Amino acid sequence: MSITYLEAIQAAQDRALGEDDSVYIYGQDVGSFGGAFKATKNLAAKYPGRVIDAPISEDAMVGSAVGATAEGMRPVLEMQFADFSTIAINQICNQAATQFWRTGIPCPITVRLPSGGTEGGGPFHSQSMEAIYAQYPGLIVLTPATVEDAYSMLLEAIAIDDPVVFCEHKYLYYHLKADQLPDQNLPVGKARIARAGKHATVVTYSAMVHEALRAADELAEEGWDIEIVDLRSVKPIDTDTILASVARTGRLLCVSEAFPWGGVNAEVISRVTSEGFHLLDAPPKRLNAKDTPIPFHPDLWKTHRPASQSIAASLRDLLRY
Amino acid sequence: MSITYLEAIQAAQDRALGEDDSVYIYGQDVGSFGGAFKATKNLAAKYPGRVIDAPISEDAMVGSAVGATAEGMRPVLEMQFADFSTIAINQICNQAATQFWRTGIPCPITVRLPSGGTEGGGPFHSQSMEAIYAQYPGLIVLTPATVEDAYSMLLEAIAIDDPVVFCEHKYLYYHLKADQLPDQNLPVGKARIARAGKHATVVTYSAMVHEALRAADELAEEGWDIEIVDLRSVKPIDTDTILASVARTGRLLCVSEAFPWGGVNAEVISRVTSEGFHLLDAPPKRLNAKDTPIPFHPDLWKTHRPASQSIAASLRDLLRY
Amino acid sequence: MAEANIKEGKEPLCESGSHYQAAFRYMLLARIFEERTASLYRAGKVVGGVFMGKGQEAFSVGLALALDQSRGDVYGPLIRDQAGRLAFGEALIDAARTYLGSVEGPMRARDGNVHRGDILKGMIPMISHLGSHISVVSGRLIGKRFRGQKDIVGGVCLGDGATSTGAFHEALNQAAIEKLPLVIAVADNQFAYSTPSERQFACADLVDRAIGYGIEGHSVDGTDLSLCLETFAKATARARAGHGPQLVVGHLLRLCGHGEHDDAAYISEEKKQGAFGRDCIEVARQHLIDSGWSTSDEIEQWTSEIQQQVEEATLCAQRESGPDPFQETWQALATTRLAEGLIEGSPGQ
Amino acid sequence: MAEANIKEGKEPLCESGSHYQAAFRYMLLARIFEERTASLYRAGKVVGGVFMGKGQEAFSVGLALALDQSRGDVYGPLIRDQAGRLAFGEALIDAARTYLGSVEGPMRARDGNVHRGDILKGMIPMISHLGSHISVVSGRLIGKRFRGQKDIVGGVCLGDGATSTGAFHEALNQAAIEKLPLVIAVADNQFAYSTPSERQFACADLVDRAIGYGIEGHSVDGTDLSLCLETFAKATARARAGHGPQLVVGHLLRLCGHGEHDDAAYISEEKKQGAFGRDCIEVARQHLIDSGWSTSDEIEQWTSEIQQQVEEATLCAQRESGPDPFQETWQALATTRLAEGLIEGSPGQ
Ligand SMILES: Cc1ncc(C[n+]2csc(CCOP(=O)(O)OP(=O)(O)O)c2C)c(N)n1
Ligand SMILES: Cc1ncc(C[n+]2csc(CCOP(=O)(O)OP(=O)(O)O)c2C)c(N)n1
Ligand SMILES: [Mg+2]
Ligand SMILES: [Mg+2]
Repeated sequence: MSITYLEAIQAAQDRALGEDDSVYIYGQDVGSFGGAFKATKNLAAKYPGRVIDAPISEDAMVGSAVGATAEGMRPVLEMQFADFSTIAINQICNQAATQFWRTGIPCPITVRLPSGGTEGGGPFHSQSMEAIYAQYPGLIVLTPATVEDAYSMLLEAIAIDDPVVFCEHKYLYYHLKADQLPDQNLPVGKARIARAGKHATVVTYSAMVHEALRAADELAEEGWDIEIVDLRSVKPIDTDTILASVARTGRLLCVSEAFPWGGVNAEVISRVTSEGFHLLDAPPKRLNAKDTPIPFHPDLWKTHRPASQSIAASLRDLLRY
Repeated sequence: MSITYLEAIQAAQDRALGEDDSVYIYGQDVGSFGGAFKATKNLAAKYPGRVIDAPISEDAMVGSAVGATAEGMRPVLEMQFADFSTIAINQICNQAATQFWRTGIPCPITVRLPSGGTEGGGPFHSQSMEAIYAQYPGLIVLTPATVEDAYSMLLEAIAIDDPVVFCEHKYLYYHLKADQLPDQNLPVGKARIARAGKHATVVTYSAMVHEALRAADELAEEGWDIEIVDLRSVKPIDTDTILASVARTGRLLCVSEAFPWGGVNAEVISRVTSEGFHLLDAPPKRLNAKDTPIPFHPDLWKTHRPASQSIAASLRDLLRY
Repeated sequence: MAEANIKEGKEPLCESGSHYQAAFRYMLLARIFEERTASLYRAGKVVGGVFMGKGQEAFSVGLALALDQSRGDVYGPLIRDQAGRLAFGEALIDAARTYLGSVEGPMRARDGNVHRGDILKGMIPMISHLGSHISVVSGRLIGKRFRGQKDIVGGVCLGDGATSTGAFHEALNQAAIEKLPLVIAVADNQFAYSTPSERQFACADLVDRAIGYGIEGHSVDGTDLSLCLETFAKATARARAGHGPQLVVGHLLRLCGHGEHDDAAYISEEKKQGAFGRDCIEVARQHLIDSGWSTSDEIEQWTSEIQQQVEEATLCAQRESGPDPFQETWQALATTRLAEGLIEGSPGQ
Repeated sequence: MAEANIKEGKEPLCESGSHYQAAFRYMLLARIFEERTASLYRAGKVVGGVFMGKGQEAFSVGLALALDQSRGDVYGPLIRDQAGRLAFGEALIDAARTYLGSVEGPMRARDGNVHRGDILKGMIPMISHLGSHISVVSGRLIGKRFRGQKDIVGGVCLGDGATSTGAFHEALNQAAIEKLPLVIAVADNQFAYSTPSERQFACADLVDRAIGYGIEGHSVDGTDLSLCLETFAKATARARAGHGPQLVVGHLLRLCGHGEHDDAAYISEEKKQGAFGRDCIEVARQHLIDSGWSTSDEIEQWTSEIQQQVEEATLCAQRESGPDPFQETWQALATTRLAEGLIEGSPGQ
């Protein structure tokens, strides 16, 4: 058996619906159509009345989900693309995220954001919004990079009593395959050493983990041993695992597909330099997408986002220091 | 004559309306009422038809302003509170901010955000959203800390050919006074040394500049000379001025009223550690508001946000290193 | 408070004396409490702003009395619904505690005044962003439907200005598609802050929106308690019986400023003297007397009882302490193990 | 293309042969171009997705032909408005260039396919977020009003699904308050992607929304070119004459998948055979012949001319080069001095 990242997301939802009748799915075209990406394929038929087509009303989608949690439901929302979640951002960040703190009543919703760039996606079907959401108190923001994580973290997201923004990467949907779904996995909140190494640490997440792995392979041929930390969760961030890695390598490169101002890279660098300043043998570096909207044309897009080549180049710079 | 920060904002809009007939103002209650904070007081009468009450439709407010720029207009929008700009975030970040890059046609809108906390403001009338906007390519994000800057930077914002998010601090509206409005001032994009010093650098902006100044006074009595950099603009950030200051002091504390994950502090620390690593004699520090919604009760609110005491305490830590 | 047995039958007898009396007493309680709060505000004793429901009590109480908290009905009040909150079942002390910053209040001083609510008791704690609570009420109805709970109604309140929000539209359309038992009460008080209706919408009556959503609509003189009780009784009964969302638009005038900081100089004499400028409490008082359901003495008697009650609640709340920042958890997540140590305002410090 | 003098008078003679002919030829051009694009898509030669206007050409062209670019009218097309774009004045080569990734295209390969536009020529380059372009068109009308330009109309297109967005509501309400000369064309093609109308709205006809905004409404059989031309001529004339926004709802069926990746298996045979399932191009062709305005031979002749034209545009665009990342400015700001050196994806590196 071989299962894709996308199928893992479908399987996690299938299992959640099967195990807990308070779970329901709500999103545009998620019903009999199975969703724009087929992440809810077959689920409407298997769980009648619990996989529901929404109107093109992201604000009301999230608002109603917040209300349903007060009746003990655990809604899973699908945004058709992460980019469209701007329409729901008020309900996510001001309604859902503040509820527990304001009232003491938890708000267990999961908002799935098909995120990140693909060829020809263009400025409005390619965004990586994790750092927008991570800035708001009261949200958990997950960014799975593997089939196993897509599965186990989505299940955990649905079980968590807080609002979770689940950033699944569209580029990984079909590209990534695993032999089977995991029975057990690292819990949400723990980062994973995706590759052990000793000369430099790359801290990254989501699709960029795979670009970084390719860059590490390239550098391995040049004799460098690169450690790669897959954050898995960008809020919370597992600072301990990062610091331990930097303690081993003394060098840090952060890589993210998001826009360059602020975001996960800046947050990680701030933590490492505040808490592990003396661990660093070289200035920390970061690599992001460029500070323009995401280009439509593949040739521009490939240059706009970090990729194995630019990561390798940054690493060489870092190692040369 | 003595003029407040709020009056400076009114005066800048008055002057912009007077000098350029392509300027108009649009926002809830900005017309004959003069705005919730009176930032447009008297302007509707003085400039008939050009200071217009909007319905409670932030999305349409911004969308229509974008359209008007194509006819050569330079709209100035008032959000009643920064927090409500989440309703317009899609038009600001996806419509206005992408237009120049997509089409080559500039989009000169100014969106005024009455920002930041005041006593009893609570979770939805106190937010500091500069770092949310700064993450998006195509926007300029300004955060004036003085009466002079409120005036000159708003005038410049209106003149700039790009969409500007103008974060004016409500706490400064009445608290801050100047003798007169400036004829000349530093341009947008340049930071200002708000206080010269040699033992440590505080990089901050908006209302926190004044808290930092108070903390510096406190530390002066203990024999420490603190330099304070007022960013003025958080996108772009004047990295040169920051680095030059850190080169003088060797120590960096970043202070922001926004939530702690990411944001301006993380961005500044990332820049300084990447580009000026060797300048630092101690790990950089940062101080933000806490990672919860902004509390309603003044006693909680005062603890939630950084203030002169907590800044002074952080500085002592930093100097002790 | 007299808790008259007004919620027994499915269709309350609107024109019964006891029902009307109960409604009136909630209105009076709200009015007197808000006036007290306003004077405390002027004395600098209130945390945050004060937004009064003056002139809107009849409309507000009309919806709330048609709901039944004990059977699971849900209520989403907004800033001018002190009367409705009380009628739905809010304890006066909760209101007093919130305004006066007591940590014993339902929001524990973390959030304030009109934002209070009680999720477990079906009263939605509104956030400030107008219109965004409507879909939250809808979601509760969706949740109840999943849970197999029947004959439930959700009532939600808003002003004319809030109808201009995208959130209002998305929520109404969603409720219509889902045919939810939702009663949407729009208090058209002719102003949104300073903005008059003609700068807020262009239809003749906001009830004209109903047809565009395919839902039923009702328009009512919001200054007349009898009509309000009747209209909401009908609308709620229709919603309960499966006829889908009901849009109820009340015509009235805000008899105060937007908040207590606002003198509302922009409200013309003409509007004040206009059809909907009369005070619903005066109208109801007169009706009570004219119909022989009460005497002026009796009403005087209620008034002083209520004043007493308000005084006690206020004093009690004032005596309680405010929040202690050092006792705060400063934690926005329910899942403690995932809450980071961002307590010092900076990760890991 | 035959640029018939259809825009001379304020009220085009809808039932004149030349007007109808011109409209038909735009429809045909759009259809043939889109079919070519779809086949290039299947061959993997197109960048991004392909969304066709099949079945919607009559409605699309109806609005666009009622607008006059040269006098300053504004047009906000959406994803199924190839016909309207051409009729409004888009050069075919611009369309071809965008689909085929040529850097010579109006969006310089930075943005793609249906997002193209030309701000200076009054054609709005839509962003993907549905509904958000309506207020942009309104803003242009507001700008023109400030500039003293009179007798201008803005036309804006959307689908049934987009009416569920908050942006749609805010924009319509705003346009109504401002009494803007805006014609809102809603192509109700019975589906939003896979979602049927009954999951999208609950009113009988989306035109029922008009009254709630206080604007005029028109409902039309969108498969009948005559009716479309007539209705839009009327609506546009009313808008131009100062009667405020006009909501025009066209009833039709999407005769293709949502995009070319979608086989639309969810569209029932019943809908296809239903009242609005017929192909507007076939209907118009027949009308041309029946009314004696054209012969089948003539139409054949046009068809081959158009095929030729499409072939040329496609070939030309294919021969052009794509964008060169090293020639890109990678700068999102017009104000160069404020653009930071974030070019390497990292500040100052
Ligand atoms: C989305 C949003 N924009 C702006 C505001 C600021 N605001 C608070 S109350 C108000 C006026 C509300 O008017 P209306 O809905 O008619 O209610 P009323 O005050 O008349 O009861 C405004 C503009 C807000 N709360 N939410
Ligand atoms: C705000 C928003 N949410 C979701 C989408 C994804 N999306 C693109 S097209 C579409 C369906 C549109 O349906 P309709 O408006 O009826 O237009 P049609 O495709 O039928 O012409 C959806 C859901 C979007 N573009 N914008
Ligand atoms: Mg009102
Ligand atoms: Mg459609």
